[in-house]
Amino acid sequence: MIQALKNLFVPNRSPELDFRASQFRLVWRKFRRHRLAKIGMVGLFVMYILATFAEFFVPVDPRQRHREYVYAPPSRIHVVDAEGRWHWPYIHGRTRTLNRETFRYEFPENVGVRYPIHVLVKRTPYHLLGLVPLNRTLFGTAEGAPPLFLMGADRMGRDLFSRIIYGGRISLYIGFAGVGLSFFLGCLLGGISGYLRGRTDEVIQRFIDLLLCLPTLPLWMALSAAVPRDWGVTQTYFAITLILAVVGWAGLARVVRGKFLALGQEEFVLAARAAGCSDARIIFRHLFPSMASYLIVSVTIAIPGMILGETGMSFLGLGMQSPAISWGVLLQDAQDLVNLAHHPWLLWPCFFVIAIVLMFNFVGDGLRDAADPYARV
Amino acid sequence: MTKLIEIKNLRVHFDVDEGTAKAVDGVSFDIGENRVLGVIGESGCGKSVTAHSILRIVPSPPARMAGGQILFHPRSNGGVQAPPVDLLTLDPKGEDIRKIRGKEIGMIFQEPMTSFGPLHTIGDQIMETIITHDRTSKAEARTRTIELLRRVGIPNPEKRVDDYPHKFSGGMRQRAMIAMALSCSPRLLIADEPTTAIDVTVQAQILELLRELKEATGMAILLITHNLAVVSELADEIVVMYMGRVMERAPAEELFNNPLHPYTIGLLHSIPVLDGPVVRLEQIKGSVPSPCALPDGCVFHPRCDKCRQGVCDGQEVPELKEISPGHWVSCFPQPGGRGL
Amino acid sequence: MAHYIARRFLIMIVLFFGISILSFVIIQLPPGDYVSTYIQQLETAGVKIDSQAIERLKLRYGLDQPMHIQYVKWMRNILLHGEFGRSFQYDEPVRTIIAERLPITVGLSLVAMLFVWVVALPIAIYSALHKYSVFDYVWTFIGFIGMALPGFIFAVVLMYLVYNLTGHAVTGMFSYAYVGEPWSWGKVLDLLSNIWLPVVVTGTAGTAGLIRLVRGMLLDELGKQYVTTARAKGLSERTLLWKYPIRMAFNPVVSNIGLLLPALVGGSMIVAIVLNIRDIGSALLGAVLAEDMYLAGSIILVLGSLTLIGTFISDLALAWLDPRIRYA
Amino acid sequence: MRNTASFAGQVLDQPQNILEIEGLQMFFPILKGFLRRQVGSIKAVNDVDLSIRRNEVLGLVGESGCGKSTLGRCILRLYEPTGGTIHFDHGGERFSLLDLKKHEMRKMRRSIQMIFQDPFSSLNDRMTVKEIVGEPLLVNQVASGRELEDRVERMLVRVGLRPEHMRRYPHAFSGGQRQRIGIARALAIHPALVVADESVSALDVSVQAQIMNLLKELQAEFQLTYVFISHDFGVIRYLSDRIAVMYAGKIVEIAARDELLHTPRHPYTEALLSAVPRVKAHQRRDRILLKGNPPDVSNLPKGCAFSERCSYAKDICSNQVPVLRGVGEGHQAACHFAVEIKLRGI
Repeated sequence: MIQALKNLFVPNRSPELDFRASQFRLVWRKFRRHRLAKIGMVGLFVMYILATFAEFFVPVDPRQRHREYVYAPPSRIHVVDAEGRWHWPYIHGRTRTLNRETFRYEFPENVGVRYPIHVLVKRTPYHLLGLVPLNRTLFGTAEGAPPLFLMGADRMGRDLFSRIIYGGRISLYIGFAGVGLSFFLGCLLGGISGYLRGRTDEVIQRFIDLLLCLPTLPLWMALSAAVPRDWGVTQTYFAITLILAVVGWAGLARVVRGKFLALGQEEFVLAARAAGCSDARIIFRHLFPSMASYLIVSVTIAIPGMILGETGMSFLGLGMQSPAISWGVLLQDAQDLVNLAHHPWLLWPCFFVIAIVLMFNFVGDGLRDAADPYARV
Repeated sequence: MTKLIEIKNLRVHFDVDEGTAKAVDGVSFDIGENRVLGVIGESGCGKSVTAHSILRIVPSPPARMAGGQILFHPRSNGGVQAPPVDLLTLDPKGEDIRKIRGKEIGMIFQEPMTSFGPLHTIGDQIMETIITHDRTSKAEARTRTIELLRRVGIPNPEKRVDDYPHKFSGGMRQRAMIAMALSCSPRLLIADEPTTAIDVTVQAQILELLRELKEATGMAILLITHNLAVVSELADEIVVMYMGRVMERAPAEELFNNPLHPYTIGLLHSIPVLDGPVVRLEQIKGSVPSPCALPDGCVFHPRCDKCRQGVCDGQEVPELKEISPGHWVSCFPQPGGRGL
Repeated sequence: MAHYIARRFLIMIVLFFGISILSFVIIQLPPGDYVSTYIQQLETAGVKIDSQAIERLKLRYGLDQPMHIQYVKWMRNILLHGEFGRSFQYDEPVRTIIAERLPITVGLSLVAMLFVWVVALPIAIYSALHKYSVFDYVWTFIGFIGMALPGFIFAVVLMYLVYNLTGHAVTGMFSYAYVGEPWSWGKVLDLLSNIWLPVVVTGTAGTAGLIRLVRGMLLDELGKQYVTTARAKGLSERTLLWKYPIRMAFNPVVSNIGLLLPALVGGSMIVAIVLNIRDIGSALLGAVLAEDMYLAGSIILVLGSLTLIGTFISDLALAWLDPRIRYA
Repeated sequence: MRNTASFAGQVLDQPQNILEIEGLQMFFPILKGFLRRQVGSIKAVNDVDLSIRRNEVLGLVGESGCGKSTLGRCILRLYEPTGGTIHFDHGGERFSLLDLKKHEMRKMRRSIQMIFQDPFSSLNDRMTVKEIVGEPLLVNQVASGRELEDRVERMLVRVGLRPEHMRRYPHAFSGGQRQRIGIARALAIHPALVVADESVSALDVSVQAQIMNLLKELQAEFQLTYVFISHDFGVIRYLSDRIAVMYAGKIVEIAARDELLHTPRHPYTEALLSAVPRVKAHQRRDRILLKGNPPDVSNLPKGCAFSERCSYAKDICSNQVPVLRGVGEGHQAACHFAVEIKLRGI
């Protein structure tokens, strides 16, 4: 039992370190032994594929309203009919009816007709990523048949599953964009701070202190006030990215600075200087490569923070706004407790947010362990 | 000569990812009362692990006491000699071994800078030993601590006793460390590389202090070091270790005048000394093997210039044999050699 | 020691001015100045305002003067008179709103901090001492989830679960029956039955983080030479563990306050919004949505200053705990 | 003045200084108080005059914190000294190293190289051996491509490694092998002067001997000048032609090897020699035991830095700083009584 648990967390080390294996290969080899990290990596890969090629994967158009399916619970997928005969997975149509006792709508199935779930089903032609013309999606019911609500429908009768997959486009990529920007700022300012030292360092340090001692969320909230409400989706997206990055670079800058200071004392850096290397070469050939693994770890850990930032801000109505689709926007529907109690499937976006953050953390943890392949434990 | 401690065929193995590292693989020696035994060897030869095994402070896992005995002879009680205790059978967290640690056997470590916890005063950390073992009052323990500090040569001990470790220099801390190890008048002092991390002039002070204390208290010392010269300053008898095994053991004078094992000879020749003509150092070829993949036969044979194929690299491990009284060597006899 | 405190204090003052500038920038961020927004607000509400009143308002806020004068004016009012400006949304002085709501946020954060310590420390210590035990793995895993769980989602899920299982709707600080009532045992009990959820939710991420931090730190310390030294002295495991490594592991706990506090405050705010607690977070949210910027900026200023004070206190505590700092 | 014989035995006809250091100071500021004002300085190197002759090995010996490593690093301008001059003879031309601009200094580094102490931290783990050893050649535009590879290969073979080691990463090597890589890096570019900072201290005895022998061979072969820094008198004696003893940031004595060892003129040298443990079992010597510790270089006593620990000290010693002066042929000592007192050598 303990061994099994241990295998989940502790990367077992290989006895033979290939003499000619580069840093990257050693890290990768060690990383692969961290099972949770591997699971996380695969999970993230799948999620990003789903979100990137959302058009192909969603069974229903996420913006299409189905008035007759407002707040419809998830479709039940059958494989056995009432007579006990096996079929290709299918669903039934449903009729929205008001229950006269509870005064709530119910969706009894019309058992008569079976609507099979097709693979590579025909759709109105669309362009994948705006480039590749296609007219089929991976799965779904045929056109004209009742739509497949894998995770239920929202208050306008839109398919929640499709919306979640679409929402990933904003929610998953905003992390990258935000981190990319704050990574740049962090490396730049942290690097300057750590390499120049002295007064410059002191000033940048105080500035970092300032950003770190302010509660992030209120700062996000306040800054988002500057984003005009009438901006379009793209504009808001970039504004939010900017806000996340402006607040988020400080932590990374601190890491970079610390590494610069520590590595600056290492003999191999002195050796490089003694060899006649220029500052630029020392920074880019020696210092940054040496901290690359730590930077990657920091970034991996920072991305979920950014994702949560967007989700949280949109959830509060300060970030992305409908009609944009992001997980935070979807979660706005889950704010009302009574509503939620009656339509618990509205919590599905929560599941995705948590899963993504968890997977990033696993990967980050795996990378952290693998980051230093020479660590003598 | 009454024996104080006997180590018999000690084996300590470490289970690491690369396999089993035989850090100590069949080590035997003993220390008599009021004797100084020096153990020398290069890094990774198992000398520290041996010393730590005596007090059972080798972290386990990954270490595993794979065999052997460490017999400790208790003080004779009114002429009645109690039977020896095998320290290896004691629970490393139990009360029996704790009564021996610090009380019967004191220990000083290599790193004077990290041997004291940073959050408590030096005095507090020394008194703690006295209170634990001798159940004295705090005031008495304090008086004794000040006395100890004075004895190890710390100026102004009444004031320094309340200082925190970071106020002490390296040499001072090593003195305080010695005071701590001696606080309950142990019969054996284990000194694990006591002077490695300190400067030569201070090292000389510490060695002198150890010699004085040994003569004054009559305790035995197990001196572990990689520095042949340091060991020659103090030791009556010397054990040379290599890759977890004893290569040679002899009285100090004998070892330096008549070294027999090729490893000992190599070591002696590779040290640049201050006296004599400056001649090219004879070096031992190659480097230390991985402790997880020890060579068959004599562990030293791949680096030995006297190695004979078919003998030294076979399956058989050379035994530690007594060549002349008190002089033990573990090496296959050379044909026509000097009695090996 | 005096130098250390003085330096820390000085840094605190410098940071305070940094925060005040930042807050002022935030106030200025939205397009249009305070008065025009105010007028617009009034006009939408159907109130006509004469130009004289407008001038008066402009004069009062120094809107005709350059930015830095406006800033100095604003700061002087805050520092000398405790006047933060006026919230047009509530039509009250900002000070009143903050005074009413800040205690809830501060109280919630402090209780959450207590919760974090009480839960995290024992678990972390036990985990570190029993490395690679089932307990350790289970908590490592729970810690992972705890860190991945965003507060507002946790709050929503927990609220839903509690409602589903017990039918009790945990919203607000008190049940309807007690709102506006004087304090009584019943009210205290009711408060407790409502407050646990925000505390747990706010504290969870911090708890998970702290477990990780303390466990790591303690494992480091356990490998240190002085632990072996203490063992070689013959101390019992329990004595030596408490006296040396565990005591050392409290240092990061204390120095972490400076980072934990902002996280808790931020966390408690969003949780409070979800749970419909009238704390400073909901005020900030309302202010930001309504572009009531004097209120928003002031809240940022106050929250920032509070965490500064928290950090300063943690610096003092660290000096008290660690002689290396005390006598540096 | 006759030059001392180098190890290879040849006597140089023309004594020529390759490096001349005058009045070198390296003070590190101590910042204190809440404004981080400079309240004092760590006088790591304090007014050092030193000449190094071409093709000699100058041993720099002293205890930790005496400034020997700092001095070594100042020569390469890894630290920017706060005072003094360093003149370097390069192809018959004299350059004032500390006045050179950054890019000019970079060119000079072809001729001055360094071998470091720690075989682990001195090699960049992220680079192959070829990249490490080839870096000085590459950045100084001495060689590239095929030629660089050839030179690296030759150098590796020379220091006792194999050509195929070139594509490996440092983690594949033991401490001794890593030190060989470090030596290859320093010598690949054929410098004239090599500063070796405690280059054998971190190694085990058996490996230490291998590396010391290698350094000696290379010196003869490449006509190198070494500044060899160590705390170990045995190592220093084995490698050096001349020895300089440092104490509290100053050179207290300098002389040819045997001269210094047999007839020391500074009480500190005497004490240091006497403190070195010797392999002669139980041979009791009247060892000179110094009191106390080396002084705090940020808070030096008024007179001679050694006066508080010196058994020969008189009043003048605690009032007046002794200067380094000639006390014999090629022998200098910084002691007021260098001539009067009779000191014991080895």
